[in-house]
Amino acid sequence: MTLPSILPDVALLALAALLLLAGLAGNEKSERLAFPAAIGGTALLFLLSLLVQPSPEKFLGCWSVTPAGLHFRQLFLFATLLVEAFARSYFRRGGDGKGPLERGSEFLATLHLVLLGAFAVVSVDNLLALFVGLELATIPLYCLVAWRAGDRRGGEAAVKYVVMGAGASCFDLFSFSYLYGLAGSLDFGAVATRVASIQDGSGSSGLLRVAVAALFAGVGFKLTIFPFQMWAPDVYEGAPTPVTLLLSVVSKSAAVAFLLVLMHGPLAPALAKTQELVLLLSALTMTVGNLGAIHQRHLRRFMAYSSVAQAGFILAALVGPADRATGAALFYLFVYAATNTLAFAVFAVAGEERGETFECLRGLSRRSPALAGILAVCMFSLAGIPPVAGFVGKFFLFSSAASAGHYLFVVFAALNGTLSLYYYLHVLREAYIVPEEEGKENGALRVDPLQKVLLGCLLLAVVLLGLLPQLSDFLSR
Amino acid sequence: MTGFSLSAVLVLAALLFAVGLYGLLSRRNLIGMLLCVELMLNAANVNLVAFARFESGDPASGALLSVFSIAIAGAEMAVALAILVAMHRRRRTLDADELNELQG
Amino acid sequence: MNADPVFLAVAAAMVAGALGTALCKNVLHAALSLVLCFFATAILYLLLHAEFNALAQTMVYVGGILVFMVFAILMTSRLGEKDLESGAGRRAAALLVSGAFLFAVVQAVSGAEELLSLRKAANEGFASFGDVGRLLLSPAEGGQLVAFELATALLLAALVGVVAVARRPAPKSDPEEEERR
Amino acid sequence: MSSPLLLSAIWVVPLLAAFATLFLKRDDHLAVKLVHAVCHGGNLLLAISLLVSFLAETEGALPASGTVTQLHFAMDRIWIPALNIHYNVGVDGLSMLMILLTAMIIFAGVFASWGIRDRAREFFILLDLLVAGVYGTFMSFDLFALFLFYEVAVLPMYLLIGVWGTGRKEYSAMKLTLMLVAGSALLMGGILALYFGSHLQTFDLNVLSQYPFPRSFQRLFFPILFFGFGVLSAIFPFHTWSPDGHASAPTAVSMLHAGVLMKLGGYGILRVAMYVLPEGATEWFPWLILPIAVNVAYGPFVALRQRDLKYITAYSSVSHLGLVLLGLAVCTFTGIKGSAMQMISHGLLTGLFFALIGMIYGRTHTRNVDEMGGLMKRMPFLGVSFVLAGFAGLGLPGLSGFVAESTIFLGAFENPSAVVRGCTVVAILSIVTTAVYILRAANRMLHGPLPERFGTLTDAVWNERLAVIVLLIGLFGMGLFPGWIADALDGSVAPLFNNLVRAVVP
Amino acid sequence: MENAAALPFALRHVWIVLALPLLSFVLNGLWTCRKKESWSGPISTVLAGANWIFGTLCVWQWWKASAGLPGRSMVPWSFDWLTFGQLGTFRPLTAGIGALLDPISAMMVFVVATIAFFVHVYSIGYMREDPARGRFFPLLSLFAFAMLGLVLATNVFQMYVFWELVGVSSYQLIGFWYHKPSAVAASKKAFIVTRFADAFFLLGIVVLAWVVRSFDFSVLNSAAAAEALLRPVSFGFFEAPALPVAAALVFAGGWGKSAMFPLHIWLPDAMEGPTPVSSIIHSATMVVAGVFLSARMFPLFSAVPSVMGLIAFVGAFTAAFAAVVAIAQQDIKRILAFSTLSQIGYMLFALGAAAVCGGGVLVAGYSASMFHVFTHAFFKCLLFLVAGSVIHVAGNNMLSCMGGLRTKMPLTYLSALAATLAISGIPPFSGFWSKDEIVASAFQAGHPVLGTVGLLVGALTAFYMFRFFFLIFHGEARSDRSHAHEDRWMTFPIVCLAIPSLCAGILAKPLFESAFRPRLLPWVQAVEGTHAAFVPVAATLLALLGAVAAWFLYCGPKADVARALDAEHRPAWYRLVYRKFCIDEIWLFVVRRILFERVAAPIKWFDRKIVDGAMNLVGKSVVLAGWCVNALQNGSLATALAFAAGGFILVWLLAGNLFP
Repeated sequence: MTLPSILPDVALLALAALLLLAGLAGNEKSERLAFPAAIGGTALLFLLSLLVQPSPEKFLGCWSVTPAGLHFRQLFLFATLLVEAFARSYFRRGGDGKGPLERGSEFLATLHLVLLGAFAVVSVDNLLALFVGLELATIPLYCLVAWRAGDRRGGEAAVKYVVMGAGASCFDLFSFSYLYGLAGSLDFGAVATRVASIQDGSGSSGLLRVAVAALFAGVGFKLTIFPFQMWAPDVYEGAPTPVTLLLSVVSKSAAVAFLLVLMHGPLAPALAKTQELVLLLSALTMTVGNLGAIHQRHLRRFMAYSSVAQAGFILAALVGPADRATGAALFYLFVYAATNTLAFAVFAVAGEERGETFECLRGLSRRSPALAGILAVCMFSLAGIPPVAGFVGKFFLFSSAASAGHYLFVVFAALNGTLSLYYYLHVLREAYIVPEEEGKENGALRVDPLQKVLLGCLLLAVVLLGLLPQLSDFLSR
Repeated sequence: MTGFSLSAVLVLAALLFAVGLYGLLSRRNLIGMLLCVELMLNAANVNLVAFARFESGDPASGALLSVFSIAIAGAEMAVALAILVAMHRRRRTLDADELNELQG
Repeated sequence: MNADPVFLAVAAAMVAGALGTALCKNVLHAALSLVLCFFATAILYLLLHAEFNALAQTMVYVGGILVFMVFAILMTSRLGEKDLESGAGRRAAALLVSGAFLFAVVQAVSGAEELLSLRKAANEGFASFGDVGRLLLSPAEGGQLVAFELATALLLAALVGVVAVARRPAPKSDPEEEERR
Repeated sequence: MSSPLLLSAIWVVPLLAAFATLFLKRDDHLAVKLVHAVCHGGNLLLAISLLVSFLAETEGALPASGTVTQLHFAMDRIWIPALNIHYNVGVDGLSMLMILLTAMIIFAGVFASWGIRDRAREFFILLDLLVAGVYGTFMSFDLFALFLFYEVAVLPMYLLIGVWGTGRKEYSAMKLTLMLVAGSALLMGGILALYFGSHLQTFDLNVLSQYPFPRSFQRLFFPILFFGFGVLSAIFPFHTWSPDGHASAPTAVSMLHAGVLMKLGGYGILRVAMYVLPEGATEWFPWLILPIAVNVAYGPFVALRQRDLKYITAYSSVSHLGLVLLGLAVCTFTGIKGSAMQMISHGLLTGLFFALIGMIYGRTHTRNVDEMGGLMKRMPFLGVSFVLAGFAGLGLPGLSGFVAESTIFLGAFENPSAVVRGCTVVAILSIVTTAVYILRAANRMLHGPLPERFGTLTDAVWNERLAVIVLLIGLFGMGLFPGWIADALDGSVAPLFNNLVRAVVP
Repeated sequence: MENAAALPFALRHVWIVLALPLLSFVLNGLWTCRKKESWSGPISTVLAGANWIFGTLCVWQWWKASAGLPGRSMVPWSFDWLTFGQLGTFRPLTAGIGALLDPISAMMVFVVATIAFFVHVYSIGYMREDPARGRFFPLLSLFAFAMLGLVLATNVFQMYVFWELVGVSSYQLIGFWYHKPSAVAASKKAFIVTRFADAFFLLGIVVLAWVVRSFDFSVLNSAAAAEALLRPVSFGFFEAPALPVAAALVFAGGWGKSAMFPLHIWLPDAMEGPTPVSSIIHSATMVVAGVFLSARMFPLFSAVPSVMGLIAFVGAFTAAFAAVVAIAQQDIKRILAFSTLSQIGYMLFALGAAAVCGGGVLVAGYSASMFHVFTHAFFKCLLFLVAGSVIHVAGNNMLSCMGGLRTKMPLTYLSALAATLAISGIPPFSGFWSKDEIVASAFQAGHPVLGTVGLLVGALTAFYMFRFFFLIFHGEARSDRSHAHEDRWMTFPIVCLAIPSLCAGILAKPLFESAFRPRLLPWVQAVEGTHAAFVPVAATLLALLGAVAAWFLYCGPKADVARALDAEHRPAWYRLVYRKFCIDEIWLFVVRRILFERVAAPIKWFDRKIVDGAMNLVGKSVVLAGWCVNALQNGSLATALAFAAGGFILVWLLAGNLFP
């Protein structure tokens, strides 16, 4: 019996509602039940999305489950599953030298609503629903970033994120207003025909130019593209660690989805032009991200710059033709989600008492060789060195860019990869080479069972995706 | 009576957006910045309505988008102000320049 | 363009309100001038025959959002507190950027005249309540029911988030103690 | 007993050894070393048996006149359908010999690093990864698989040198890793250019080599591929990582790195750059021969002034690698065959040198040649082996160095152009400076009066003797009976040469 | 290669000549030198003896079998060792290992085998007390193996292979007592100087291989090869016809190995090694390799008058130079070293002078040179053995500690007298016949100047040899003689070698004149020429004059022996001659100051500072850029917003050229 393709979306809404009710109940028992329910639910949803087949029919007028859309759903669910599994220890035991976070179930409910927004972005076919979907994927994030606004740095990070986000949504709306003005209607198809007629010279493209520029300003904020990424380091450092992971994984994937939908949807006729723009922005973003990360000593700030650089690399894929770009970006985002969560998990375990800075990693290879090994696999995957998954992911990205003929850009991007290897190796330097100060030799590391499971599964995922990437071919089907 | 043309309204909206942008960049009081954001959103709405009125094949959806944007702006401002209040309770200030503990 | 006196008056009011918001040092004055600007916008919508928008504008924006903006201002700023003055350099940079933006958009809009004449102007009652309502709620092909549902989810999420964020922390961990950590 | 699975087993066995080491306890070093001794010993035997059956298969076969390399023990499975990437594994003469060379050096390396105590498990796991990468590169004929194994071989270098190295280990480790990965960044661009430039949507080397790439395409991408691989084989401007890297690396790592990894560069140029872009090669090589000649003549002079033994050996590797590149750059059949032989001979030679230096450093705790003297009296075995390695280095007949060098010189002289002739004459005369610095080092260290603080030094113990003997057998084997190596290489160099000739005069 | 079946046993298995010394090297090298030190001497001597017998048998059977063959040359055994260039536009080039027996190689096999055996016997006595004798004998047999291989080489590649092996074994043997820094330095100098010459030799081989596409001597010396070599070939820096350049390069190899001027500096220092080493390597075999190479390539060289002139001049000059220097030396082994230099100068001068002024080649010159090689080997080896015994007794090499050994060592005294008479060229001893042949052939070939130089050098030779003889054996003892005695093992070879020194000349003369005829290129005609009668008479007179002068100065009643031995208070010219015209110091200056300081140091500085510096600069600039990005991140919201808005403008500008 073929499951209706809309099933995962509806189930997600139900799960969000269920979590809200648990939050409202407010007693201790429901609080403890929230996380297992959320993790179980999301896992179920992920399995469901794997079983469901995409179908061309439109539900409720504009909601459709396209093949790429389905893969993005699987990506969002996979990423959210990882974030929830990671966040549980922060709500149970706390981390990064601060106390445990409160109101777990509300956190999860908001998280799932963000997920719904992301689902919307990949499923709709008109500007209005797209705008609301995008805002639904962003505004609850302001709340999540501000989950510990009472803390000195948490508050500051939340404020910065909100103000920047508001500015970005202004530009988004402005761009949509001009797109609507051009096309006369909100439907992607109408916009596309209008853009096509402008492309072959039957009208001045001034409006289109401003619309595209404003669009990139909007998505630039969310995807941390070069001129718009100044907020990232501060917010990644200030926000609670699970939210930082959420930002770097789910929010980035949503932004990539949004950009892909727009570039291959309404702006498809101007694809050659937008690709060139993406090329320039990608080169700038990866360079600034890499350069910024060199001197970092705080782990989360380090991961911020690393995620800016990775955004630059993902943009490199978007330069390629539609199917190849989507496939490459999807595979890389899967690998990036797994690797980033693995990195944050290791930092969480290592930095529980000493705070998440480079010092907490010192002498890790002696204290717990397994964790140091996982950190090494993680760093090499981020740097894109074989045999771990990052390499194959990066290779897909570059192959998508190369298929558009930008060979020298691929060499530039690969050299940027070398630059990124420089600071990723600095992390390993702390773990393996820098001698431990005396007296702190045997800081035992507490790793609770769920974290062990998480670390194990992610390590397997990162290594296996590297060695037998046939898994990637299901993306490009 | 179409006493004025579309481009006049568009220019007016752009002017509003520009003033809002200037305010956002130059003000130091956070709530002032939010006010300017409101202004920019309003300018975008004027744009939408103008396009709907003058030359849209499907005018109702343009107006609908502007109505939705008003609702979303409301939600956004609510969240923003909540965060400001929470931060103010802790940092005792609304000055954007004082918020520079996170840097480097 | 034939200068229509009513339009010019409304436009002047809007620009005055906007400038007031951006430039007044005292945030309260800024909020009030924003109110003026929004009223002028509502009138403009009427001029453009978008009654529904005008209604939404006045009720939601002015009635809702601006009211709790003022509450927020009163809650957070202590009376007699000196107003914040931003540096000259920053203002100059802001002016430069916003000027560039204006130039870009004006240049784009001026070029767009002939593009727009391709289609007929809408009839008077285009954004009547009936049309907007039908568009909003019809699950059929053209309808925007999905957007409506998403908007409800968005408002719900915002509601939950705001409460979670702005609730006064539980008495056991007061801020001073957190200070020491 | 020559099924393709055995060939793939060669790079899987080290990974199995690494996997097995994961489950060993931290402090029983002996178990770790035994596991690895057994695994790499087995691998060596496997390599030898493959070589024997390879020679049996190619007995008396006249070198192919075609332009496609014949693969033995070939296996071709689809790996990543999205980009039509195959696990296309096979061996021809050169690959088989390089695999044997690697097996010998890692076997000797394991025994040379018998003294590693600190985090021995991690050391050996990384070493296995390094070797698996090298094996994979030599046997894979799919460009993507070759590139993947090529980078895997570079991956563990940072940790191996950084953690277990000596001297300015962090600086050298970072410098080495970054320069090599920057080189492979060039390769990434080159490989994708080949894949998409050829519109064949395949990474198979044999298919790509038959595709007539346009001349302008070849003119642009040959230098990219050449310098991408050249960085690893210390081409002149990018050779500075080699002295620092080898001086700081632990014994086994510098043995493997100088012995085998630097050959990956030459092998890559031969297998990819020249094979797929022949016109680019014939067009660029007359210009690239100048830095190569500088490489050959420049190394000995700098080695002359060095005090540290490892720096001397590192610069000698730079010079010998220059010879390898010279052999390739002259584009004649004998030249290319000579460079292939030089890869093998230099591999054995440098492997033995670094093993001995490691052992001597283990005893005297100094690598400065001036502080040592008269060691021959205290450790005759190591002394004699060092002298033998030295003589192999300066090209004494009867040892592998001479056979390779003479083939290269004869091949290089066949190229009629004046610039190449000049470089060949310089290269031939540079054997004198090579002799000078090798003898200077050997005499300062081994002969002359024995300082009293070295009075109580002991000679090599059983594991060190085993390591040295294996490599000496290699040196003498190739030196005394070069016939079978020359025939094996004919089979692999012939298609490449025909391809080059076809390109020059289509 | 003739059909193997027809050949007699020894010729069919001529490889045994090589196998025996190799077996001795391997056996002693791996086994006895560690376990049973004392056994290594006897084992290697027995094997050397067997090799001597088998060698002579081979030569004898070759002599009978090759009667009818052209030039008496045959290749009874050879196999393909290494092939170069299977494909491509050039014919495949293969280097083989084999045995070429013809008059000169047979003669050399006999000489090397004989001397090797006697030196082995002598070494048993000489090295009895030396603890490292286990290492000495394998190296000696390695040298014998290498020298025999060189002599039997069928092609120039095989000759180069064994040429290097000879160089290495001489390096090991000179530096045998490696705890002595002077021995180590001497061995290093020997190897590097010969290696310097070998580089040119290799270049010559490569040029020959490129033009002629073969290594075999028969092909190289053929007319076809000579014409092919006439074509101009580019050497990168200059363009020249291949023949003269290749011939000069090949001769350069011999130049270094035979220690001709100015590459002679390593031979006097090579005396640091044990005396048996000097007796076999630096007297009879290795240093003759250069002459043997020139003889082997004689047909090719004879086609190039300029190279023949070069050989003649180098030979003559070295002969004169060495003779002059030998006069003032105090160390008896240095005297013999310079005398060897002088005699080899004679041999080369004979080969060079064979080129008649008006074109054509005097066959007699070639046979005279080979004859001298044959005779010189025996008496020079004998002299070194005598020196060895004398040093054993006197304790060190200096003449000042010798004197009056006539009574203590009668047999050695008589053998020394025989050798000295032979080398001085006093008839009827062997030296006279061969040296006289050389001088006569010089005059016949129309080189009067060279002839007279030959005669004068003959006189000088007689003078310094008799000075050597009188100062050692006559006069009163200058050091205690309490334990002086003649060791049985050492005296036996000395006596045995005395016999050939006396009679080798007369017996072998007809043989050399008939058998040693070089096969010349077709357009070079062989000139017979008449025997200049006055030459033997003049030579003998001059030799006697030299001897009498030496007697008068060093042994006669009014001899002032003390002043003879004192080299310090002498006129400037004498001290200059004593210090060997300071050629060593010049070479040392060139190598150390110029090569090391002026060339190697700047290159090292360039490598470490410029090339390395550039890489570090790139690294530092990237890190600096990273610092700037961080500085930009000052955490203020205003800058973030300004960048965002600025970013919009930037993107709008970028989109400018995209959306016109």
